[in-house]
Amino acid sequence: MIKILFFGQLREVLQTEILQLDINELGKLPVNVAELRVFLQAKSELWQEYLCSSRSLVAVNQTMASETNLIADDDEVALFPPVTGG
Amino acid sequence: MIKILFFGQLREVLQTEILQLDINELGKLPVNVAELRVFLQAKSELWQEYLCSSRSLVAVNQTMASETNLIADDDEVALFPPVTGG
Amino acid sequence: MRQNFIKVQQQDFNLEAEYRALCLDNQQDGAVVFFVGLVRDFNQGAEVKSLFLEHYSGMTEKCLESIVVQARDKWQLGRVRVLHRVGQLELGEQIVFVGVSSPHRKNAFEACEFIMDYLKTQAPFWKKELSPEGETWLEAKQSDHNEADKWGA
Amino acid sequence: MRQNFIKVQQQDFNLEAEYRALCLDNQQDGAVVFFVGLVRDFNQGAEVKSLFLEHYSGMTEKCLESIVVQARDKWQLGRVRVLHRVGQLELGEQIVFVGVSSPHRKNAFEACEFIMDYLKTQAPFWKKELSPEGETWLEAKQSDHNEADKWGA
Repeated sequence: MIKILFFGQLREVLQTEILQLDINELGKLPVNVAELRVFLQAKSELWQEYLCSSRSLVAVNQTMASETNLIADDDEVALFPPVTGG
Repeated sequence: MIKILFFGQLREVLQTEILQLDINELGKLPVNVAELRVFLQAKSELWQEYLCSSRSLVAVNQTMASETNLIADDDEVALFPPVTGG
Repeated sequence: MRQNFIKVQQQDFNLEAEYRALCLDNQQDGAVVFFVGLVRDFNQGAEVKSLFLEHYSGMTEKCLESIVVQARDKWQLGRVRVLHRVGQLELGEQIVFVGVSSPHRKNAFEACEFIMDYLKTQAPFWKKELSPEGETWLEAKQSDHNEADKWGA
Repeated sequence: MRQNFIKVQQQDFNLEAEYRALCLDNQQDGAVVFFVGLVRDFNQGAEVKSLFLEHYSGMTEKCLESIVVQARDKWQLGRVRVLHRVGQLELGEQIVFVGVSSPHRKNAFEACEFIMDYLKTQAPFWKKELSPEGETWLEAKQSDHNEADKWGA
């Protein structure tokens, strides 16, 4: 299973805090960040809009990830808007 | 009269804290910072050494002055080593 | 005394205590630079009454730790303390503290600024402004990214 | 609350009080940067036990005032506080405080650094180190002048 966490506005708009996903549901393996985005974006127009790479960042196992980062089973993936701390 | 103040190592080495000088003693008028230096440097070898422009800065009326700054009667002149505050 | 202290917390912090922690039994560092960020009412329009700060617990601490490690690679630093608050914060409250001690003034200044620049663009915090008109998530500012980029990541 | 506060004094200063003076009833400035300089034992060799700080009373205050005016010309600043101690200071004691508040983080950082750079090279203070081997007047450092020059006087 992959654990997918949502933060900030993304969590609120998508009304999702956490999602458990069987990695085999993603079809082809290995799978990267860009492909996970496409899979999640298929859920609805809202997901389509908010999960595009210009509106959301991705961390894999609590480290910022790029679109080509591979995702393995048991990974913790997080999706969130550009950060605004400080 | 010109009031000439000495600070830091200059005050200690020259054993002079303050000097009152009749501006007419300086010979030609108007007189500038460089000419005042030369006048004071004539006092002794120690004054010669410590009052050269590489070892001492000059302020006129509490503002940093250059060598060509003119000095007028009643001015407050100060001679001191490069500053080391902070 | 630990050389790095990094903490994400709801409760307020005390500047004097942070300062003491940077200086106490520290004979080497003649320069201390701090930054404190406070809740102000001009962020992106509207009359801000308070902020809500959310973070990604676990990743935040890792990320701040990594920023401090990067700062230590670039500058000679003594102690580094980073505190960031989360939860609801009212107008005037303290949000973030970064304190750096160093034998060298420039190192302390640059490292403190670097840590703030990276924290702003990398650490997983999100701010929501609460005003009489409602709630608004803050948008990331391009200027913050420009500042972070200048350190040549 | 005065926007500029500049003081040369023998007695110690309290960081918490300075911080409060920068923040109290200040709704505009979300960023506060401080610098504190302390007596350390590595200045120019020898085992420094204490420092003696002399200054040119009258000119010092004028000079610091002028540095703060220059900083305000360059950056958008809220409050600026500069405190510098004189007389005999022991190892570990505070020497100088520069605190700057601003709506903008970068402005606060740059102004604080600028004020320190200029203070180091322009304000008429002189330090004598007192060590078991005797008294030594500190030499000005070229690096301090290089730092000050970078602001394009």
